[in-house]
Amino acid sequence: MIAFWILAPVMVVAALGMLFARKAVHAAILLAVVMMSLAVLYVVQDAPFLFAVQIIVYTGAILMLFLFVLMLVGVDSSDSVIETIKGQRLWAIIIGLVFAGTLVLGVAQISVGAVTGLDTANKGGNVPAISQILFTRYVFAFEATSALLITAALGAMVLAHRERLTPKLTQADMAAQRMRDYADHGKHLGPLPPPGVFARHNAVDTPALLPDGTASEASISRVLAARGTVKSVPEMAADVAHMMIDPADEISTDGSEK
Amino acid sequence: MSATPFIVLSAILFSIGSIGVLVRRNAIVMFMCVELMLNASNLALITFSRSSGTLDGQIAAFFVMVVAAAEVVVGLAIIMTIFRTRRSASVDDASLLKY
Amino acid sequence: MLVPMSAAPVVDPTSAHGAFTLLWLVIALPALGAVVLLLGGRRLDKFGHLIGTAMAVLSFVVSLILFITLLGRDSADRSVSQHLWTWFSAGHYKVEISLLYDQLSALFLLLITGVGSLIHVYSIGYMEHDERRRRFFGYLNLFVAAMLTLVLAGDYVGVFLGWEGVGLASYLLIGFWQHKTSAAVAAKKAFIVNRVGDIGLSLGAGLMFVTFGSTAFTVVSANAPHASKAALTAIGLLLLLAACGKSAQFPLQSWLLDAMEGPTPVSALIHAATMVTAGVYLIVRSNFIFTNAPDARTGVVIIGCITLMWGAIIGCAKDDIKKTLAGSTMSQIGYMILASGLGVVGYAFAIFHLLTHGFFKANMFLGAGSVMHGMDDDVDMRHYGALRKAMPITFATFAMGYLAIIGFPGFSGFWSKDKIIETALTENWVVGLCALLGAGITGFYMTRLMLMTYFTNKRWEKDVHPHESPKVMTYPLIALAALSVLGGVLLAGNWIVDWLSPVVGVPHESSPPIPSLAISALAVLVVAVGVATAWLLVGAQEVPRVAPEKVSVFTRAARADLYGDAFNEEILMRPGDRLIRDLDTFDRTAVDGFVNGIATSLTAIANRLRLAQTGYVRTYALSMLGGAAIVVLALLVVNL
Amino acid sequence: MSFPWLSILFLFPIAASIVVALVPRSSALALPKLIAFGASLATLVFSAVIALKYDTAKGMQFTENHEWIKLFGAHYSLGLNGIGLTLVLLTTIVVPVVILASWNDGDEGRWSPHAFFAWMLFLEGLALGVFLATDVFLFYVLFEATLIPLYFLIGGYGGPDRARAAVKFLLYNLGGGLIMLAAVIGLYVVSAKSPGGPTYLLSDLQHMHLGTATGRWLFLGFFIAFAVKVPMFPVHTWLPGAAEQGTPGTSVLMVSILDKIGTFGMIRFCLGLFPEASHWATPVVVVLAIFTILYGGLMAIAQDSIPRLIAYTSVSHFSFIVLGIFVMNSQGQTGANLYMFNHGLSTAALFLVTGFLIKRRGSPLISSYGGVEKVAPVLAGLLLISGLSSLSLPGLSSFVSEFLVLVGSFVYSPWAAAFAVLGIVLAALYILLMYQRTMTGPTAEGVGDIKDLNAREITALAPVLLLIVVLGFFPKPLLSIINPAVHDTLAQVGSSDPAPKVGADSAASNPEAGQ
Repeated sequence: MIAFWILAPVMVVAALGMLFARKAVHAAILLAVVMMSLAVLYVVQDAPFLFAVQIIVYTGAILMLFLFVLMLVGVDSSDSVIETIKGQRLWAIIIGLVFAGTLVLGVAQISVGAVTGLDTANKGGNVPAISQILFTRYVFAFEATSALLITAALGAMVLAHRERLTPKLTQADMAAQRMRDYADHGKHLGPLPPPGVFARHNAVDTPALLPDGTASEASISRVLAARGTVKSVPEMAADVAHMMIDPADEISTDGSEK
Repeated sequence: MSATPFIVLSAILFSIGSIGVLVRRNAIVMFMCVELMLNASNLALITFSRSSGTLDGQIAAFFVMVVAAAEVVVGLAIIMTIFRTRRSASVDDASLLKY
Repeated sequence: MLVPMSAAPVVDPTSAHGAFTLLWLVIALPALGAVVLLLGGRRLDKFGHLIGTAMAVLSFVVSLILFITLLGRDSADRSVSQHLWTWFSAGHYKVEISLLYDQLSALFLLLITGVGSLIHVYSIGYMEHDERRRRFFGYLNLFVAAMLTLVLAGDYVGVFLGWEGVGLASYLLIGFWQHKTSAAVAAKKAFIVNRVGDIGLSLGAGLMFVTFGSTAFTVVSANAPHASKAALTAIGLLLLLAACGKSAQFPLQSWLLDAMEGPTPVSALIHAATMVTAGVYLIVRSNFIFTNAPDARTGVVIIGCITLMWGAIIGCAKDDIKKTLAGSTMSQIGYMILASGLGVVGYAFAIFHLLTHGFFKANMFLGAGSVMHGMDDDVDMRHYGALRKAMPITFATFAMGYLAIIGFPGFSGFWSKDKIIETALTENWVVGLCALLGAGITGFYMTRLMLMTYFTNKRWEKDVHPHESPKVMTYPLIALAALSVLGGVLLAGNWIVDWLSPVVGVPHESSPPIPSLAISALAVLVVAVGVATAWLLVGAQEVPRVAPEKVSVFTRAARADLYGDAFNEEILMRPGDRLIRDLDTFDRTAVDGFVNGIATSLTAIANRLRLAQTGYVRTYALSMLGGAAIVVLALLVVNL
Repeated sequence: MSFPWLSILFLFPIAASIVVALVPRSSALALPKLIAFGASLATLVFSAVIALKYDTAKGMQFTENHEWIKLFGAHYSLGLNGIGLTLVLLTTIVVPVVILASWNDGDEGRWSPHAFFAWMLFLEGLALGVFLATDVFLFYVLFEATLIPLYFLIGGYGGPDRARAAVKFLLYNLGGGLIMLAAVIGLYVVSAKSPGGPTYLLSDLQHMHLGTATGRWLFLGFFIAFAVKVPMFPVHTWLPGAAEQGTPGTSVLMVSILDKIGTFGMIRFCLGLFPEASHWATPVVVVLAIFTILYGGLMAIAQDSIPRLIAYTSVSHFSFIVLGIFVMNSQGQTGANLYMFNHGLSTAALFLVTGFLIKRRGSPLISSYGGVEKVAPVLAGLLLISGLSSLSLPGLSSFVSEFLVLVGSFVYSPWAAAFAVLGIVLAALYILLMYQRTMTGPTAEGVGDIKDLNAREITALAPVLLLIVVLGFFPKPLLSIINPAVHDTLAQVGSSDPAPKVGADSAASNPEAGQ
C-alpha cells in the first residue's frame, strides 16, 4: 500500500501534466512516468508478467514508437493555446469533471467485496498460470490477436509507404546531369575543394584558402556555416602567427622530435 | 490491501485521459491520452483480477495491451500519412468528412 | 332414400352403360375440333371449316343415337349419368365432373347440335371471304362444346363451367371482327354484364353448399323439400339473377343488342337459338328449387313479363334488322322465362317454346344474314325493300319463320306461344294479358320488318346488287324453315309435356277461365290487329330512307333501348368512373402520399441533423463522452 | 442421418447462383444463362422427385433438424408439408420459365447478365428455404434475406425510376420485417419462460401455452409483416411501383413467389402459432381482405400502366387468398392454398406476356397500344388466356380456387361472400378493358411493326398456360396434397366445418367425414 500512496499522486500529477504540457515530447515523457508507475502497481498486485510486459512492450516499444513519430513529425511542434472549436474546452472540462465525479463516486461505492488475492492462482508462478489459461481457454482469442497484429503491421506499412514518383537516378544519369549543368551554367565540374588543412589536425571547420588568401565557401559544410562554428580567416591568421612565433616550443612540448 | 483505491485511481486516470483527448489538438498527444485511458482500464482489470482471485482479468489486460499495440501502429501510420500530406498534426485540420 | 311426396321429381339417374357411354363424346368432339382449329395454325386454313363442321355434325349424330336409345327406354328410366372424374374437393365439399343425360338435356342436345350443325354449314358460305375463317370455326366449336357442357353437367358448378364457357365463346365471337372498336366494346360489355349475372350463380352455389352440403343436382333435388323457405327463395332469386345475365332479361338486357356486332351466324346460334336460352334451361333444370319456392317464381314471372314487353317495344322502333330480331329474341325469351316462372304447369311449355323459337329465330337470323350478304353487309332496313324477288329462297324461308313467330295458326310458334298465353291466363290474368299484348306487338314489329325488307319500295344503296346466297347457305335456311313450320308436332298428343314430366313434374289439372280454343282465337285476333297496324303504318306508305326525326317520345325511347344503356351510363358507369378516378388520386396522394410524406419529413429532419456532423473528431468525442457520462449517471441514479 | 433432401433442394440453387456469378465475364454471353437455366431445371426435376416421394397421408416430412444457436433455441430445421410442397413446386416451375422468358433482359442492366441470373437463382434458393423452414428464427432470417436479391434485381435491371422503386420496396418490407422481428423476440421471451427452455421450433411452439394478450400481440407482429408482404391495403403501394420498374421476370418472381411468403406465413405462423388470436382477429381481417379485394380491383381499372394494373390485380387476388385463410373452414383454406399456386401461374403468364409486348413497343401505357391482335395474333391469344385465367374463368385453374374461397366465405358469412363476389365482376372489367384497349380496335401508332412472339417466348409460356388449363379441369393432384394439410391447419386452429343445414346424408358420401 505504501507504494500505492507514493505512486498515486505522482501518476495523477504526471497525467495532469499531459494536459498542460505544450510540447509533445514532454507529454510523452510524462506518459512514460505514468506507465512505469503503473508497472510498479502491477507488481504490487501480483501481476509480475504484466509488469514485465508493461515495461518492455508499453514503455519500451510503444512509447518509443511515439517518440519516433514525434521525431518524424518534428520534435518541437507544439500546440497553440488558442482553442478553435467554440465551447469545446469549456464543455470538455465540464463534462469531463461530471464524468470523473460520477465515475469516482460510482466505483467508490461499489463494494468489491473481500479481496481474494492471487496466491492460489499464482501457485506455480504467475507466468505459467497465465500461459495455462491463455493457451487453453483463450487460445482462439490469442490466435485472433496474432492475426490482428500481422494485419496491423501490414496496414502500417501500406499507410506509411510512399510511392516513388520518379525513376531512380543511376550514376550515369548523375554524371550526365553534372556535365549538362556545366554546359548550361558553368557549374563547377570537379569535386568540391577540401577544407583547409591545418598543420596540427584535420579541421572540417576550417575553410580552404584561395590563392588570394580569401576563404573558399565551397570547402566547408553548410551546416557548420549555419551553426556559426566555422573558423574565419582572421581567427586562423592569429593561429598561424602563433605557430610561426614559437614553433620550437611546440615541438619540444611534444617531445617527439628531440 | 483494499481494491477501492486502485479502482478510484484508475477512474481518475481514465477521466484525465478522456479530457486530454478532448482538449489536445495535436494528434500524437491525443493518442497518448488514449493510451492513458487504456492503461487506466488495465489497472482496473488487474485490480479486479486480484480481488476475484482469478487470472482472467490479467489475460484481459494482456489482450488490451496487444490490441493497443496494434492500434498504435496503425494510428501512428495514419498520423504520419496525414502529416505528410497536410504538414500538420492537428486533428482539427482533418475535418473534411462532414455534413 | 326416403323422399317425401313432392311436386318436384328428384334427379336420380342410373349410371351410364351401353350406348350412353358415348355421352362424353358429344362434348369431346367439338372440343377437340376447337383445340385442333385454334392451335393448328395457318396450315389448317384451307380445310379448317370442314373439320369444324364435321365435328358439329358428328356430335349431332351421336346425340341422335343417344336420343333414339333414350326413346327406347322406360319413361322412368330415362335419366342417365356418366361420371367422368372428380373435379375438386375440399372438406366435405366434392364436385364431380359428371354428365346427366335425361329427357331435358336430350332435347337440348338435339337443338344445340342440330341447329349448330346447320349454322356451321351456313357459315362455310357466310364466312367464305374472311381470312380468319378457321378461327371462326374454332370458336364455334368451342361454343358448341361449352353449351353442351352447360346442359349436360350434373352439378351446378359444372353448369357454371359451361355457363362461362359459352360466355367466353360469345365474347370471342361478338368481338370476332376485333378491328372494329364497336365490336370489341360490345364483346366486352356482353362478358361483363354476364359476369354480373354470374354473381348469382356463384352465390347460389355457395348458398346451396351451406344449405345442402353439395351442389350436385341429385343431392340438391333430394333435399330441396326439407330446406327452409327463405333459403330456397334466396337460391331461386340468385339463380334468376344468373338467368337474367345470360338470357338478357331485365335489368341485364343491355348487352344483347350490342352483341349483334358479331357475325350473323353467331347471332343466330348464340344470341337466338341456344346460349341466351340457357337462363331458361337453368330455371327449368332447377325446378326442384323453384317448385318449392313460390316467391322466387313470382320474381321470375315479373322479370319475364317486363322483358317480354321491353324487348317487343324495342323491336318496334329499330331500323337495324339484326337489332330488331335481337329485341324480338329478348321478348321471346321473356315468354319462356314467364312460362318457367309459372311452375310445374309452365316448365314444359317454356322448353317447347325454347325449341320452336330456336328453330324459327335461327332461321330468321340466318335469313337476315343472307339478306346482308346480298346487300353488302348493310343492316339498315331502310335501305332494303322489295327484296322478295331478288332473294326468293331467303324470302320464302324467312316468311316461314315470320309466320311461326307471330303465331300464325298451324306454325310451330302458334302452338308454343298459345300454350304459354293459355297457361298464363289460367294462373294469373294480369300476366296472361301481358303475354297476349306481347303477342300483338310481336305481330306488329315482325310485320314491319317483313314489309320493310321484302316488300315496299326499293331503297337500295347505289352499287348494291341483291342476289340470292349460295346453296351452302340456303339449304340450312330451308331445313330451318321446315322445322319452323313443323315444330309444332312436338306438342302432338301432349308429347312434350309427358316427355318432360319425369324431369319437371306432373302438372296438376286445371282448366283455363275461358275455353282454350277461345284463347287461341283471341291470341290470333290480337296478332292480326298488330299485323294490320303494321300494314297501315309501314306497308301502305312510302318508307323514308332516313329515319324520321320527328317522332313521338315512345318511339324515341324505344330507339334508345328504353334508356337501358343511358341508365347504366348515368347510374353505374359515370359514378363508377368518378369513384375509380378518386380512388386512384386517393391512393397516390393519401395512401402513398402518407408514406412519401414520412420519407420527405425524415429527409428534412435529417438535413437539419446533418449539420451536427462538423467533421471535428473532438466534437464527436465530446458527445461520446457526454453519452458515457449520462450512462454512468443513469446507472448511479438507478443504483442509489 | 437420412438423405438431406430439403437441404439440397434449397442450397442447390444458391450454389448454382454462385457458379453463375463466377462465370468469367469474357465467356460467351449465353453461358451464364445456360447454366442458370440448367440449374433451375435441375431444381425442378429434384423438386418433382421430392413431390413423388411425398406421402400425402403424413404431415411434416423429410424433416431435418440440427441445433443452430443454442442460446436462444434456434434450429436449422426443415420440413415439408402439403402447403409448403405446393409453393415449392410453384417456385421451381416458375423460375425456369422466368429465366427462359427473360433471356435478354439482363443484358441492359446496371450489371452484367451474370449477376441478373445469379440473383434469380439465389432468390429461388432463399424462397425455397422460406417454404421449408420449420423454425421461426430460420424462417425470419430467410424471410429477410429474400429482400436482398430482389432489391438488386429491381434496382439493377428495371426501368428508369428503378432506384426509387427498389428503395421503396426494401423499406416497406424491412419495416414489416422489423415488426416481425419484435414478435420473434417476443416469442423467445415467452418460450424462454416455458419449462423446455427457449426454442424456436415450430413443433414445440405449437404446443406452448400463450397468454391471451401475449398471443394477440405476437399475432399482430407477424400479421402486419405478412400483410405488408402480401400486400394488403393500406400498405400496398410499394408493389405497383416495384412491378412497374422491375423487369417482367423480376415482377413475376416478386408477385408469384415472394408475395406468397406473406400468405404462406399467415397460415403457418399466424394460424399455426396463435390460433386464439387468429379467431379473435378474423372479423377485422375478413373485412380488410374484402375491402382490399374491391379496392385492388377498382384501382386496377384506373391504371394506364400495364404492370401497375397487374400489380393491383394481384393486390385484389391476394386478398382473396387472405380471405380464404381467415374464414377458417376447409373450403376457404383449400381454395386459398390452391389459389396461391394458381395465382402464381396466371400472374406469371400475365406479366411475361405483357412484358414481351412492352419490350416490343417500349411503352408500358395501355393508351399507347391498340389493335395489336392484328399484327401479333399469338401474343394476343396468349394474353387473352392469361387474362382469362386471372379473371378466373371456369376451366382455367384460378376458377376452382376462387370458387372455393367464395364458398368458404359464404360458409363464414353470406355477406362476406356477397361483397367478395363483386371482385369477379371487377376482374372481368380490368382484364377485358385492358385487352380491348391494347389488342383490339384500329392499329395504333407505333404498333404496326410489332413482331409476333418468337419460339423462345412461346416455349417459355407454353408450360405455364398448359398447366393453367390442365389444373383447371384436373386440380386433383394438388388438392390431394393440400387437403390433408388444410385439415391439419384447421385442427391446429380448432375450427371445424359446419354441417349443411339439410341433407346430412350427403356427408356420408365424402371421404373426409370418416376420419
